[in-house]
Amino acid sequence: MKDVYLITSGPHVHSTDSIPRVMYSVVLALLPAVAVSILFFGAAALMMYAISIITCIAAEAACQKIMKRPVTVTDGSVLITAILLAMNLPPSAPWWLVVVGSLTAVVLGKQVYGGLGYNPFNPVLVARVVLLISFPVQMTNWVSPAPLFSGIDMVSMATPLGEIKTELLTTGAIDLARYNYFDFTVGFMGGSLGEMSVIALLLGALFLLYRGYITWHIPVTYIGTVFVLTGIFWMYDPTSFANPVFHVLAGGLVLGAFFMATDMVTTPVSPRGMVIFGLGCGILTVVIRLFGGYPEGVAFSILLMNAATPIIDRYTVPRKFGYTRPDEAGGAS
Amino acid sequence: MLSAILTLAGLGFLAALGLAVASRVFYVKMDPRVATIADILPGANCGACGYGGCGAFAQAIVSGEGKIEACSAIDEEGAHAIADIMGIMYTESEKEWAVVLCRHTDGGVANTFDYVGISDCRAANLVGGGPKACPSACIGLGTCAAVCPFGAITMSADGLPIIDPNRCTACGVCVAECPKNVIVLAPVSSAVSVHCSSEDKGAAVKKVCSTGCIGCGACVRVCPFEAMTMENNLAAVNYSKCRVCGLCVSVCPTNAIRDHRDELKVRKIAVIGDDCNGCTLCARACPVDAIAGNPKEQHTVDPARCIGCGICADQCKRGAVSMITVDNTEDEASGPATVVGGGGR
Amino acid sequence: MGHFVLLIISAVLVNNFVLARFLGICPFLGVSKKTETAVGMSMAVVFVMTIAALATWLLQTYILIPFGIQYLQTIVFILVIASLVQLVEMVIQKVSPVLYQALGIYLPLITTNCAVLGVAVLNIQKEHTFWEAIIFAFGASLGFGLALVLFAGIRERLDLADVPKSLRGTAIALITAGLLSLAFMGFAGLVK
Amino acid sequence: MMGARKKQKTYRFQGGVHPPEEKLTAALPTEAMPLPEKIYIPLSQHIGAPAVPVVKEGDRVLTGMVVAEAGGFVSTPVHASISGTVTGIVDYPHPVGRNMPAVVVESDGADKLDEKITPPPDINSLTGEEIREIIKNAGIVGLGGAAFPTHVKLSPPKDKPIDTLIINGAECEPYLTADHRLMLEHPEKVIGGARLLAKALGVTRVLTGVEKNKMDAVQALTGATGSDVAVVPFAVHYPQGAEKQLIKASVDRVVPAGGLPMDVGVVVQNVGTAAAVYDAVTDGMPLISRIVTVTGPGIRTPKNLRVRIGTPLSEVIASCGGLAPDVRKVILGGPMMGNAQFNLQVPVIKGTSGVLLLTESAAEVLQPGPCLRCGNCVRVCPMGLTPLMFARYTELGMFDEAAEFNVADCIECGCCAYECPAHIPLVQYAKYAKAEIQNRKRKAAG
Repeated sequence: MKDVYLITSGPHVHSTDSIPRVMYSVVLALLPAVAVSILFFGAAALMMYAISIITCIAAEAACQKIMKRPVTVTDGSVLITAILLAMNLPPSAPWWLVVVGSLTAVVLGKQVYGGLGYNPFNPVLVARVVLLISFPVQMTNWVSPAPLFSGIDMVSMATPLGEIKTELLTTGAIDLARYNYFDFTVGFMGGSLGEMSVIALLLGALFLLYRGYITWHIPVTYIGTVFVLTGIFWMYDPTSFANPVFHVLAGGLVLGAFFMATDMVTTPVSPRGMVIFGLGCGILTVVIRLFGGYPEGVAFSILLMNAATPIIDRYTVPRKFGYTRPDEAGGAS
Repeated sequence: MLSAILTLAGLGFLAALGLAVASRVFYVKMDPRVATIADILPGANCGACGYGGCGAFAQAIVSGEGKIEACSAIDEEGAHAIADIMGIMYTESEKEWAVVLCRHTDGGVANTFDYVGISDCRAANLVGGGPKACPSACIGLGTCAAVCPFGAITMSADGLPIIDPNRCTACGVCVAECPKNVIVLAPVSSAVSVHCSSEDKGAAVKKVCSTGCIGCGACVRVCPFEAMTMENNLAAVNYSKCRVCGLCVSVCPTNAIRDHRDELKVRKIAVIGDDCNGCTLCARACPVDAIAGNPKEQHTVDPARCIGCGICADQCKRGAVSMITVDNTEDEASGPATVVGGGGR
Repeated sequence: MGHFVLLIISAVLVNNFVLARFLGICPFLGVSKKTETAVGMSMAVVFVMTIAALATWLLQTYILIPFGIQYLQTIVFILVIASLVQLVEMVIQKVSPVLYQALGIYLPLITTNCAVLGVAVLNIQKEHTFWEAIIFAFGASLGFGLALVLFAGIRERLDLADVPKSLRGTAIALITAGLLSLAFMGFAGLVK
Repeated sequence: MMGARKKQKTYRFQGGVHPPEEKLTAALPTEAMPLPEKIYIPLSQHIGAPAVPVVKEGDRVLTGMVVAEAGGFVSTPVHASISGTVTGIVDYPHPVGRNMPAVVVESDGADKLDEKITPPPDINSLTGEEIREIIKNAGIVGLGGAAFPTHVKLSPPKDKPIDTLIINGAECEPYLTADHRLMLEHPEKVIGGARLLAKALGVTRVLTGVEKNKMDAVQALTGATGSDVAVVPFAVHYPQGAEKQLIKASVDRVVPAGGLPMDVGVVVQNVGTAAAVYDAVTDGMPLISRIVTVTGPGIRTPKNLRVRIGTPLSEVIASCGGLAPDVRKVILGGPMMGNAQFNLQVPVIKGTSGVLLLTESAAEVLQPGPCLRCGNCVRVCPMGLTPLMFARYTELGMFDEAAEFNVADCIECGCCAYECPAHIPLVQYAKYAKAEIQNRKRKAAG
């Protein structure tokens, strides 16, 4: 191609952003929480991550081969799905549960819609909900953290959210005194692999915020809404409703708010839409947690708001520069 | 039992009464023929008729404003069915197909730059008129194939649209969307086209393309029917005069004029019947000396030489020469052409 | 009052007619291609369902039961629903021909929409009072509308997606409807 | 007196990006380029009707002589930029990407100035009307790149009173330094031109906006101005120099969608235009040359050059030491909004602010991926649009839907495509959609 110049439409310079860069940044941001889970659950956790990563990548590559499309497993997006999926499973999950979840996430959640960018629902949450409904026993068999090299055996236990739900149903009141918020924050909270440590999650989230790959709108409104709403109920009746700090720290709220409710593909694009999305997630989570049958509502809430995203987007198209609504015309300087 | 009968009857009566009143109040005139006609129409919504889709066209036909002929995609059976519904006449229009008047792949048209961007001719045309060295050349990004509602266009590996005459309905969508205007509709029966759209001077064309029209005028001179015209250095076929003899094809020095008779299965040859009295008029008129025979004896046509121009048929005072359609596509090399159908001229 | 609120929540979210009871799937798939049409259809269904519930409840209570002819329930209900749908159809055709065109065959099909008959029958089965019946029907139709509009939004976005050829159209719509139904299962247990 | 002026407040406009500035040539004084042997003066160098030639083959022309008259009100004359012989009016490569008619003048090497070019007897007594006439006859157009005839901008309709003139010295495009050098080297011309423009418009409020990465230019201008022309430093934020954004940032007025600056009582002129106006009025000199930044990794010696209009790019490049071996992309203008060229024969025209040469590595070809809906394009769009939507609709050929997302309001600044992690050519989609929507309208109209 000597003497022939390249012609493209402008702009002729580009920021350093690219899809792999975005995706691997998210992977990087997940690593602290991954590390904590491996620390606490040892080889079992490591195994789960390995199975989900291998299955997800293989499933994505296979789908793309079948559809005769370019294989894009190296762009990092499937890696995020794999890691988040493992994080959404209980540490005691058998290998086949991980495999079924991975296949569901990649095939049903993503590839049937044409792959990255086109799926209406968060693939990880689709998988989590499918598993939760299909295999309720395996999906709610929680074990206590058993730190690596500590010699402690994993014993069966309930998640804090599950515990208070049962307690409320059986005794009509709840007692939060046994919970130590320090454990929640650092990583002794029972629950899914990724829910262990709020600090580790926040560390990653701060990195993403700093890099600009997520914005504050969804996580802040989401967690804020949960805090305020649970606060109102707690003030109304502290014996049957847990306090807002408990609700924010317990369960998958932090993981969901920063890493799944911020999934670009399945959430609104405009800041206004994001705020509505966060509000909706918050309200639904509180409703499900406090009044619903499931102790945890994060996954369902985000999925439901994913479904509402096209409608939100439709009504939150940014106002274009210089556009005045007919009823405002004349008022402008 | 009685109460049951009375209840149902009473209810039925009440509902009927309510609906009867409502149908008065909310009466809207609807012509059932619209739906029937819409069902018959091809449903491709190609817009060739000039209306916003088949439904709107059906409405237009019923209102008497739309003509069935405007639909290029409908088959004859459907057209007649609509004509019957409406009680009007349907006159079949000359069948047309879309022809790409560019062969940049054969002509070796180079790229003046590397284009990277939206893979659509209309978008590429906005960037310096597309990368092809010939400003009139097909850009080759396949916009026509993408917009064709009938899947009649495929792109060759090196970027030239190939039109399937069996699928093309001459709806004209590709013609309208091609930014270089290299696609035109041409009658299927006149299967000769000048495959070049450049109005540049011959030297300029030669520089960028080996199969472009250089405006030499050889075709104009050879045409026995004055069907070739030369305007702005570009030859064009006047389809109302063209008799599809293919002489222009043979004289064109750059092979810009091409013959699609076999592809379209419209190749004709002359056959001389028993009525021939050997007057020799045909033999003398034949531009390619394909007719032989002694005077006063029945003449014969050499099918290998006959170009199907039909001059002999015009000359014959006894109507002894008929033009028949032949199919050469099967096996061109061996044996005489198979006769697929008759038809005089 | 709180009772009615729970009834509505139950009908809209927990026992959503489309996504939890799987009633009214035909119009749910048929008219969810465009949001505007979905909104129009939802309004038509809200009207038909509520009025049908009202009429059928009255018929059941004051005619069928007193005369002991409950076995006529299905045919009587269908008669009422069919007449109502006819009426709505005429009104829409008069008021908004565009919507009429867009709804097409699905408008008369509300007649056979099992959701409408379902509401009427459920009202009797659950021994709802008059107001409960109306609130329940209203909630159920709102739930139908919510599911329809959400689904229409998603389908409009799917039009822009690069869905594999073999899955385009109804296939992907059904998969999506399934996933939406899964999401609605989160409301399980909300109302006992 | 200078200290008495209060600090001018600036405002923010929505969106925008901050690409690396790459002002390689900021410290290089402007050099006059040696005269080319032949110049090719396109008849269409401005928005509006092409000029109509008044010379023919064989005519002798002097520098500054009119070779083509304005072809209408929205049009300007073009002048010979060297003295010599007209060798023809031919179709010649043009920066728009196709051949356009151009007057070819072969230099006699003398560069003899037309003796009719003389300063007016008394500059101060000129009326606004007379200034406008001089500007019109001097062939002055917006030198920022859009090349809109300046006299047209100076003739607002009666019902649009103008109260503010903004002189645009933002030069927010990366790489370009032509305006920067002009403000440094000839602040008196910029300020003088601003005063003349203000007089032509009859306004008293005049602002000169400069991005803060050019504080030396701010100082130079401040030194040259009195109390009448305010010099305002702006944040370094692309596209600060776009008209509507500059107006928002400097006087906090919002030009209505689809409207013009005059709708809010403002006229914006580039600093180069102001200097050209100054030359035209004080010396009678028509627009025959301009400063062009020749820059980028693909040129051996980046320079700021004063180039005669009509000089082929190849000669401009030659006078900057020639091309680096692996040049891949040649861009007229800046990297954000400039147009890539494939033919080095194209001439420098009035709107050519720079020649940017990118090498193989700098002109990286980015393959587009699927849209992630990250919303970057929405956040950075200074016009408040939703590029991801109109791009996808355009890709699918759904132009009506693209129009609903206001693609027509796109100013093609390139912020969205700059930030898009999926490397989708959003600006090209916008241009394509606009052209197609226009086409369809035209066809529908018959």
